[in-house]
Amino acid sequence: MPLIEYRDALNEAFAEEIERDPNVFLIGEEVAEYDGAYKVTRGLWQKYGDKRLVDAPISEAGFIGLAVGASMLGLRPIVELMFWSFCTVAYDQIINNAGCVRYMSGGLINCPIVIRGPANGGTSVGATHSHTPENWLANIPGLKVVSAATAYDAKGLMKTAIRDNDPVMFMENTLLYGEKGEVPDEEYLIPLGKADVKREGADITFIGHGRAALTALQAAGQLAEERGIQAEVIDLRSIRPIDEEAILNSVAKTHRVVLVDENKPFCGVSAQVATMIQEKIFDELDAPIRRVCTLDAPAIYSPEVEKLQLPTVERIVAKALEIL
Amino acid sequence: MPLIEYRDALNEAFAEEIERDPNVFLIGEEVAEYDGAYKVTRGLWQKYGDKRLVDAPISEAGFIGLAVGASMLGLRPIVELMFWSFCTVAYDQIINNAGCVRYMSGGLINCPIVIRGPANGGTSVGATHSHTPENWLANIPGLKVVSAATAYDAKGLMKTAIRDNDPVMFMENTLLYGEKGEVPDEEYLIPLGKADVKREGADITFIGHGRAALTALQAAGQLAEERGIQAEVIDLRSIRPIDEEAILNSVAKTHRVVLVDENKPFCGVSAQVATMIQEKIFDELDAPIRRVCTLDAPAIYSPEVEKLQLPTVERIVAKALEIL
Amino acid sequence: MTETPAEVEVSPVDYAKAPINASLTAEDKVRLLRQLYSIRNFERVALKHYNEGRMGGFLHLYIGQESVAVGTCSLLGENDHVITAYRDHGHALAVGMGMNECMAELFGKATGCSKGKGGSMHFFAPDKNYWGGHGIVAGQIPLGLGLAFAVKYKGLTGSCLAFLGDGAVNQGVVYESFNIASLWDLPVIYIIENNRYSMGTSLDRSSAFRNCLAERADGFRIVWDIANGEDIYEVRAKTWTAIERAHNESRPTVLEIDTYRHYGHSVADAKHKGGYRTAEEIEKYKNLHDPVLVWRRRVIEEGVVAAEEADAIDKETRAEATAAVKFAEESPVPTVEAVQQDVYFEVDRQTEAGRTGRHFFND
Amino acid sequence: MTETPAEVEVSPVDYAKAPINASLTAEDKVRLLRQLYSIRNFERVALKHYNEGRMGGFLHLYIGQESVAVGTCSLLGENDHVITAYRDHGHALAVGMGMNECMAELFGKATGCSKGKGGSMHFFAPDKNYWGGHGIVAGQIPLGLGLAFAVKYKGLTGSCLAFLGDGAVNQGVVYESFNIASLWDLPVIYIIENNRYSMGTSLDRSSAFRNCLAERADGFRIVWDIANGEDIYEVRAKTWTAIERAHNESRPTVLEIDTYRHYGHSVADAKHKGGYRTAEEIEKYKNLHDPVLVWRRRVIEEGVVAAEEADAIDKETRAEATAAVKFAEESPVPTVEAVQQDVYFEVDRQTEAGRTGRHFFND
Ligand SMILES: Cc1ncc(C[n+]2csc(CCOP(=O)(O)OP(=O)(O)O)c2C)c(N)n1
Ligand SMILES: Cc1ncc(C[n+]2csc(CCOP(=O)(O)OP(=O)(O)O)c2C)c(N)n1
Ligand SMILES: [Mg+2]
Ligand SMILES: [Mg+2]
Repeated sequence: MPLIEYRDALNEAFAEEIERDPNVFLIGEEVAEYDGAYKVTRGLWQKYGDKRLVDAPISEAGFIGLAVGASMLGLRPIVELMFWSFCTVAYDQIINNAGCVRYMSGGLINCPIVIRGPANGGTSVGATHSHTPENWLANIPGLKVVSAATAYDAKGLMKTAIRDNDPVMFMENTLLYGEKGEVPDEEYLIPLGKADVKREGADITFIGHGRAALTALQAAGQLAEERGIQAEVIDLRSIRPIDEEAILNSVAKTHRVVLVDENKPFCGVSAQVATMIQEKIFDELDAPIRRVCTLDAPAIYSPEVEKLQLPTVERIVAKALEIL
Repeated sequence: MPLIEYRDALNEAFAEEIERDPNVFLIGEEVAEYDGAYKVTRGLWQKYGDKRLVDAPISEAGFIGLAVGASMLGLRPIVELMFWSFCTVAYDQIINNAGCVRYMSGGLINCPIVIRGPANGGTSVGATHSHTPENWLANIPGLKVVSAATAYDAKGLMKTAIRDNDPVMFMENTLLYGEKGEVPDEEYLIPLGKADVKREGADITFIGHGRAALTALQAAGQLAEERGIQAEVIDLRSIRPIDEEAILNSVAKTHRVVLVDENKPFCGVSAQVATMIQEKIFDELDAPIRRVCTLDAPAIYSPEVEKLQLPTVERIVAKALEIL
Repeated sequence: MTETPAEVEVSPVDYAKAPINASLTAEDKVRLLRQLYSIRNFERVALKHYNEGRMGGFLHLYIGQESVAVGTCSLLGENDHVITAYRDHGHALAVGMGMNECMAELFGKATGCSKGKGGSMHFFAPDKNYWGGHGIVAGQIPLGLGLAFAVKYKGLTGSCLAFLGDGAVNQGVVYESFNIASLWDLPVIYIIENNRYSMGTSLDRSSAFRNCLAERADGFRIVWDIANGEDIYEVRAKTWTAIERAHNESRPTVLEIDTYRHYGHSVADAKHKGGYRTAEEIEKYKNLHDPVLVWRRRVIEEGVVAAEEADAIDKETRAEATAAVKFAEESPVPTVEAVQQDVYFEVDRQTEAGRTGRHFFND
Repeated sequence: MTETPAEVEVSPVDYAKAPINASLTAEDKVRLLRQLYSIRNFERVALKHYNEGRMGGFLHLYIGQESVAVGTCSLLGENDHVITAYRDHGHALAVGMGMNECMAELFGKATGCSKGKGGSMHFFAPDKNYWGGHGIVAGQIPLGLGLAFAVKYKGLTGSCLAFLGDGAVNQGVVYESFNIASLWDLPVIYIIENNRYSMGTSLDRSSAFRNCLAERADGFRIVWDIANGEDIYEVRAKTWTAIERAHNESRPTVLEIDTYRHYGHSVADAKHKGGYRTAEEIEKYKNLHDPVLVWRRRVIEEGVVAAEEADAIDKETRAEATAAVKFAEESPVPTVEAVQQDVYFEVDRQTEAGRTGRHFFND
């Protein structure tokens, strides 16, 4: 299978869906002529032109609202937020218009929109540019939330998100854009609501999404190598809908859980997962569920230190050992 | 003690703090000449005039940003959001400016602001007007989040919030504004970070904030009366900082917990509390922690049905019985 | 039935002569009168039942502004769309929604236009190009921009009328939308219904402007105009100019229409009379500028309709509203199960996607 | 050292004669030159180290725009405040911040102006009335409004200069702020630094306007003007008019200042040369409109300074920047504990409030 960058996997998803459906277009700041701030859309404007690749002014509320409105009339916009952090200036349009219009209209209106962009810390761009809003958004019934950890997942999930008839908030990661992964030549789709067991193991379950799943994978490798402990690693992939079954099956097998989460801890995604696990299979738990989240403070700039603010292999291993 | 309405308890807090400190002013839509959409500020404009009671245009991002900027220079604004739901149009100013400016400036800047207003469902105003954003906001290190259930709490917490040197997000409730409660004539303050045990009991712990704490109290009454079960009811009062000690003490006593929460369940405040309890005193739990949240959908308009969408006494009792 | 007194100010231009009005048949004009009475009577009846506690939430009455919705919406073609704020009953009826589904919505019934999920502020009829009914002030404005964008994207000749209030002009998204509409040549028509108050705040206390609010469009290179909202001919003439601009040049317009609400901001607005506005002011508008009476007088003067016929229309529409109440009363309340329907398309249809993963989080 | 060629366009008005400029002493003028060189050299040195991978995040260079910050900030009195966006090094140095704390901030050190927590986009010096340094486009604009509000609330005579870019004018909060500033007579001066591009988007692709962006203020009844940013005299004269308006009438101004950035949007901007703008255009600005060289030539022509002295200033400021690098290098990185400091005032001070309840949620 060809080895391609995460960004190019997304790029392929856009190209294929743009070709497949004339209603699909991509809109955002610098997405067309500039090829995208992170070059995720490179080459697409040259290939598909102004109609399908739309450069927008710095008016996130304006163009996200525009996209929601256009989706109500049957278009299928893919909106790039240069950073997901900038959703804060468009929050009303996302939460209330994308999130509630179907409901408030008694199901008469659909909103088949994808909003996407990087949602991560770790690049020393400061607090305002390092939000991880997946928990805020997954809180909203009416929205779907997806997070991709690998090139393969990125492409397959993105294609599904574009075809989905509900609003999908798609979380990418600037630290992963350049990571290569195997992506088949043939078309494939990855369903929303299905987690991916990225590593099997019987001793403990690590659950994460996005880059945190990869950090968990590294920690699992280290535990196996150094101590012979076999951790199972579940990548949620889709946060809402969530694959509860996969989670519970794993916990029923391992009885021990560490949640790895680049969200801030208070009401982070991992808080929901922990709550769900203990609600559903309390008796299977042999130890408290532990969490490794981003250190609870706005993102620090200082590059060396910010690395330690995010979940690290060391912290995951330490937490795992606490409950093993 | 005088019996006064919740709204008037807040009104007293504003009046006292406005008189106490010339830097305190109150700004928002219709807060001055109109006495407030919910009459929480009634009479204050007549008494304190245009300088201290400021009617703002419908520009929440503009005037919340204004208030944050003014607070950086030492003023102590109290900002009314007519509904907390409208924070979505001012989200950037709240999250990034109020929430992060102290941090990003390395502690050089303070932001002693209070943002307040009703944050509740249950009044048939539809999905966009019925958000409960306390979980979104408490997710942000840098913000504090408070929720008042009674007139007494409202006044004491509000005065503390105004004097606090960090940004405090204060959640009120339109369904409670008209509720009367005892409020002493003498000045008093209620610290942030202290929960209130609103009822003692040894069999099970109910934890909630805002109106949910009152619903829990009703449920406790019913359980006691009908079945002789004694539920302890903890009103968080302050969500961030949170009174972990009070929570853990109660759970250590009762070993059973039902969380009552008007938040939507996915990553609601109760998810954080559940996570925290099982993390900290897993071994004290004799049963899974149960939650009674708002039914997971945008707020329905239909008045009869919306009543059932919020946590009800019946649902709380049923959940409690499941684990007793 | 009082007729409008003769001293009503007459516009220097006679917009009745504008081609779009000159071509109106007598039937057309009566239809407009009927629409005006429909809205008026729908709301009068709704108010009565609201005051009896039969509805929840807010009720924002459009009474006094009917000519704006009726005049503008009378011009809409196949690809012309409408979106507005929470004061939305008038636009809903003007685009042709039925009183039954609207009244049932107010009563929170499953037969309501939004299945009882939206309420007064959230009427929708996509089949009639009517996209709501939106509660967040100005939140609908980017949506209207998007409807216009989609019309153009699809290669259709059409437009979107996006209504907002005089208070709503102070939400930033309005200007983000102005810029995009002008920059991309989108066929959107922003209609500012200037009823001079946003809740209890008069225009002068909420907005800084030169001569009028619409003039703010100038800096975004958008053509703007103002119209006297009590005159349907003027409303139609100026809206038609804007629609033609949208259809032929794909350019936006900002049109400010002066109007007045007879009632409070919502029903619960004790200060609307004698508080933030004087009883005299209200009386003046009711007596001299009531758009229903103005149009009634006009069409009677034109000999298009007799006073008795007009009275009959008034009566018929009131009877229709009363019948709608009966329909609403007899309709079922949504079930509790319905609370979690209409959240996700895929779940409602039980598609593969809708059956994969957990979508809802109670228990 | 190339001098600016003679064909530089000369403004029809000689702003050097404006009273605020006529009163400048030779010393003052040299101080302005030194500030220009300070910014230029600070950034040149920073760029070098950034390219060596010694810093994180973005580096948005101000090179080419220095005259704007230097000219405007040279006018500030005790109660005049400044706030800007992420391209903030120039304003920081212009208000008097030291190179050491600024460079250390870029290096992410605990001795940085923001203790290594803010980075390039977030320089702050409240003691110098300098309120940042903000990364969210236009997010600082309501804050600037608030600073002006606070100045007025306190009964002081002052103002706030709130800087934004030509791309930032399309954020809605800008207009919410315009309206409030005009409505409430607030002494805020919006300075649009129009460098003709927002990232890779030219002015014409991002904004619809009549003659200039500032004209958008007109609809909000705000006085506006445009200035040629390469001429410090003009910048000062027009800014001073605005400051006087703020001080004497408590009225806002929108001032658009034309300028140009020599480098890319941030350092990582491969398309800035030959992509969205031509190499010729950049060369033209560098050769004919470089504000450092323009001012240098001007003060040499005026006989205020000799070319050798100017060269010395260039050298000295470069040495200062190099010394600042040394300072930064030798400074400690923040501790991991520092991550959770400066979040809450009350916790940092360990007040009663800071010791009550749990504030942080790791473990
Ligand atoms: C973002 C937001 N802020 C505040 C409100 C509360 N609110 C509802 S209507 C209204 C007044 C709007 O006035 P205007 O735009 O003039 O419309 P009118 O009511 O006169 O039709 C306000 C403040 C809201 N719904 N949304
Ligand atoms: C709300 C928001 N949207 C997008 C960005 C990304 N961004 C940073 S700077 C910039 C361009 C701004 O251009 P302009 O206002 O002209 O300022 P300049 O960079 O030219 O100084 C963009 C799009 C951001 N930081 N914040
Ligand atoms: Mg109005
Ligand atoms: Mg620019």
